[in-house]
Amino acid sequence: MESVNELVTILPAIIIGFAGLLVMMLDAYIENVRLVFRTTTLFTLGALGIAINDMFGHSGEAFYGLITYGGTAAFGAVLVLIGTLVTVILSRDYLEKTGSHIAEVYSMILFGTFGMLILVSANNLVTLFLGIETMSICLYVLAGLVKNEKKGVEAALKYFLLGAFSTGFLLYGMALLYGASGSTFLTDIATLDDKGMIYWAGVALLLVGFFFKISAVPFHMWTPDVYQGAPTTITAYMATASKSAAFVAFIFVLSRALPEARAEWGDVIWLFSILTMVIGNVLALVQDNVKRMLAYSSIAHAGYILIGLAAGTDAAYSAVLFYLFAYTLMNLGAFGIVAYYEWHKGLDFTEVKNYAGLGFKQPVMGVLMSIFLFSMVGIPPFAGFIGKYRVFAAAVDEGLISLVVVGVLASAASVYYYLRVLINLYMHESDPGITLIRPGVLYSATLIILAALTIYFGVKPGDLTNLLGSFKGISY
Amino acid sequence: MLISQRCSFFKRGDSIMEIYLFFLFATSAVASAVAMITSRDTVNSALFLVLNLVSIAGVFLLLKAQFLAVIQILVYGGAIMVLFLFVIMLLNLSSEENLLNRFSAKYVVGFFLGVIVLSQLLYAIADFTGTLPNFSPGIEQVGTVEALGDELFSTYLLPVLITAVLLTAAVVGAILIAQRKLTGKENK
Amino acid sequence: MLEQYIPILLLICLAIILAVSFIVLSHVLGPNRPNSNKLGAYESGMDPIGQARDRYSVSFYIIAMEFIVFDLEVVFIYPWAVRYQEFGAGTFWSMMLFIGILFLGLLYTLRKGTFDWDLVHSRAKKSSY
Amino acid sequence: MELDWYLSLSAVLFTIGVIGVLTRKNAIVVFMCAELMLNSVNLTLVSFSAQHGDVHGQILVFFSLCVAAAEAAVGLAIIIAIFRNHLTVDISQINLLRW
Repeated sequence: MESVNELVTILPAIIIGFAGLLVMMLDAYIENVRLVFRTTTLFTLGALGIAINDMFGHSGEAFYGLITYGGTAAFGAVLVLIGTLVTVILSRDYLEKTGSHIAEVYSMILFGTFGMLILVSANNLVTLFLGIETMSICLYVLAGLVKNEKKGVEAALKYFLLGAFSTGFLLYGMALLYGASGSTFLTDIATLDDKGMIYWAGVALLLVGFFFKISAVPFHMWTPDVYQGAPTTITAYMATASKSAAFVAFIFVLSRALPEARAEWGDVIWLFSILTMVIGNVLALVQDNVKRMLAYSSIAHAGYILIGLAAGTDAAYSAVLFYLFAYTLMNLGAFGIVAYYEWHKGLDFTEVKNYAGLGFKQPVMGVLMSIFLFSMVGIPPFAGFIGKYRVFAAAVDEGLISLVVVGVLASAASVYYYLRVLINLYMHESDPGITLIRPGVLYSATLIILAALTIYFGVKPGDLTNLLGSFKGISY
Repeated sequence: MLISQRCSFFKRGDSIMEIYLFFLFATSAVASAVAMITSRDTVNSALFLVLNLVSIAGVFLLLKAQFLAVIQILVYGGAIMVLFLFVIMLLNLSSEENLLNRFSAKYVVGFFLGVIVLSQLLYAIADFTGTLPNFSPGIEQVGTVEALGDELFSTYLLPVLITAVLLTAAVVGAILIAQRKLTGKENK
Repeated sequence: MLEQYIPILLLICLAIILAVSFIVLSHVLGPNRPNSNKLGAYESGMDPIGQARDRYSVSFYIIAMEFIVFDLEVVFIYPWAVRYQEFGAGTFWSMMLFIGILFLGLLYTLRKGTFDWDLVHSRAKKSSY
Repeated sequence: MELDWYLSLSAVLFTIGVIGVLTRKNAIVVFMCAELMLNSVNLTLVSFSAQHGDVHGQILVFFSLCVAAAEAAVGLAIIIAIFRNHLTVDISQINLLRW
C-alpha cells in the first residue's frame, strides 16, 4: 500500500472527492441547497489554496509512478480549481434565477473536478484514461441538466454519442502504444527504440482522442451545440476547467511519452492548429448568438494554444500554460457576464442586437465585459496579449513562421466579432423599457476579481512567467 | 495433423482444436457484429451484441485470460446488455426501422471511412508481425485471478478508488437525468 | 493446454442441444390447430388491453443501473478475496473505503425516493408517464 | 495462433463499430456500436498483454470494462430523458452535426 505521506501529493483531489461525496449526502438527507453551496465553495477554496502552495513545492512521482505532482501538475490543478470555484459561485445566482437550482449540480461539478485533478496529474495510461472518463461522464450529465428544454437534452445526447465514439479511438491509441512499448507508463513509452507502424498508429489514434477533448476543428462538431444547450455557468466550467485539464494532460503525453516523435506529431499539430484557428474564427464571425460565438471563440483559442504545442519545446509548454491561465480568466468572466444578462427572464438574448445599449444600464457589467473581450482579442494591457505574444514567440523560435502569421491574421479577424458585442453594448441605444437587476455582491465581486487578475497579469506577467519557467523540465 | 504441416502461418505448438476454436469464435464475432449493424429490430441488435460479447470472451479464453473472459460475460453480457434491453423495453422503441430504403450518402461515407480506418489498422498490424516473439511462454499464469489480483491491489490501488468515485458519479448523474421532473419537491 | 476447458465446452453443447431439441420436438410432435382465443395473449381469462410492452415508470431503470454498479463492485472484490492473505492492512482499509463510497451511492439512491414502491406506483397510476 | 490474427480480428470489429456509429439512425444502436468498439479494443489489449507476458494490458481492460458500464448507465439515462422530451430516439431528426 502506498505510504500515507504519498497521499499528500494528491491532497486537492482527495479533498474534492470527499467534498463531492459529502455534498451528495447533504443533498440526499438535508435538502438545503444553500448549505450545499457553502460547503462546496469552502472545500474548493481549501483545495485551491493547497494546490497553489503545491506549485512552489518540489515535484516528483507517487503511487508507483501512476501520479506526478508538483510543478506543471500543480499549476494544472490551480487552473481547474479556479474554474470550478468561479463556476460554483456564479452558478448559485444564475441557477436560482433560471429556476433549475438543484443540489445535484454541485455534486456533479465536484465529481467532474475530481476527474480533472486526476487527469491533470496522470503519468500512466490507466490514470489518464480514468481521469478523462470521470471528467467526461460528469460533463455529459451537466450538459443535459436543463431537461425540460429540448436543446439541453439534445446537446447532452450529441455530446455523449460523440464522446463515446472518441473514447473508442483514444483507448485504441493507448492499446497500440502499450502493445508497441510493453508498458503503460508514459516514461517507458518514451524509451521505445524500434518505432514500428503500431507505434505510429497508436500515436495517431491518441491524437484523435485528445483533439476531440480539446475540440480541435474536425472534431469540434459537438462544442457549439453543447455550449449553447448547457446552462451558461456550466458552459463556462466546460470551456475553461475541462479544456485546461485536457491541454495539461496533452502536454504531459506529448512531452513525456512521445518526445522523440516530436517532428512527426509537430507537423500534425501544425496542420490542425491552422485548421482550428481559421475555421474557428470564420464560423465565429457569422454567429449571432453570443453564447455560440463564445463557443467558436473557445475553439479558436484552442487553435492558438495548439501553436504552442506544435513548437514542442519546454519554453513553448510554459507559454501554453500561461496562455491557459489567461484563457481561463477571460472566458470565465465573459461567460459570467452573459449568464448575468440571461437572468432577466423577460428579455431573450439569442441575438447580439438584444444587447443594445445595456452597457450604460449596468456600467459595472459593461466595463467588465469590455475588459474580457479586449483581453480575448489580445490587446496589450491585458493577460490575453501576453499569452498570445509568448506562444507566438515560442513558435517563432522554433521556425513555425507560417503558424504565427495565420495566428496573427486570425486574431485580427477575431476583433470584428468580439467588438460587435461591445458596439451593441455601447453604441446602440436601448429601448427604455428594459431595466437590469442589480447583480449580487458576491457575483460582481468575483467578476471584478477576475478582471483585476486579467489586468494584473497583463501588466506585470513577470513573476508568473518565472514561476512557469521554473518548473523543472516538464518532461524530466 | 495434415493441415498444420501444410499451412505455414500456424505455429507448430498449436493443437488443431485451438485453431478451429479461434476461427469459430472469430467468425461468430464478426458475423454477430455485422448482424447487429444491419438488423432492423433494436432488440435483435442487442441480442447479436450479446452473442458478439460471448464470442469475444471465448477468444479471451484462447489467450489464456480466463478471469477477464468470465468478467466479460458476467459484467458486459449479464449487466450492461440487460440494461440495454431494459431501456429498449422501457421506451418501447424496438419498432421495425426501415433501414436500407433510401440509399443516402451517409451509408457510402460511413462505409468508406470505415474501410479507410480498417486498411490503416491492418497495414499497421501487418508491418508488426514477426518482429516480436508471438506469445511469451509464461502467459498461463498471467490471465488468472491471482495474477490480476496481485497487480490490481498493489500497484493499481489508486485507480480502484478512482473507479469507485466514477461509479458513484455515474449513479448520481443517471438518477439526476432519468427522473421525470427536476424542480423542487414534487418528485419526492 | 485447452484440455481444462473441455467440460465447459461439453456443458455448452448440452445446453444448446437441449434448447434446440425442446423447440423442434414441440413444434414437430405437438398437434397444431390454432384458433383465435388460443393465440390471444394469456391474461388469466380477461382479454388483454394495450400492447404487451407499454411503458412503465423509471424506477425500474434506476434499479437495473444500481445492479450494474454493484455487479462491478463484486467484480472488484473477487480478486481481492482470492489473494486476501498476501495484502496488508493498507489494502484492507482501501477496499473498505471503496465499499464505503459505493455504499454512499446506495444510500443516495434510497433517499431519492425511487425505491419506495407504493409512492412510485401511486404516482404511476396518476399519470401514465 | 499468430498474434496478428487476434489483432486483425479486433481491427475488423473496431471498423464494424465505426461503420455502425456512422450509419445507424437509432441512438441506442449507435451507442451499442460504440460499446462494440470499446470491446474490440479490449481484445487488442488482451492479445498484447499475452504477447508481452505481463498483466498491465489486462488491468487496462478491467478498468475499461468499469468505464463502459458507467458510460452505459449515464448514456441510457440521457436516452430516456431524450425520449421523454423528443419522443423519438432517431438521431437524424435531432440534427446531430449542425454547424
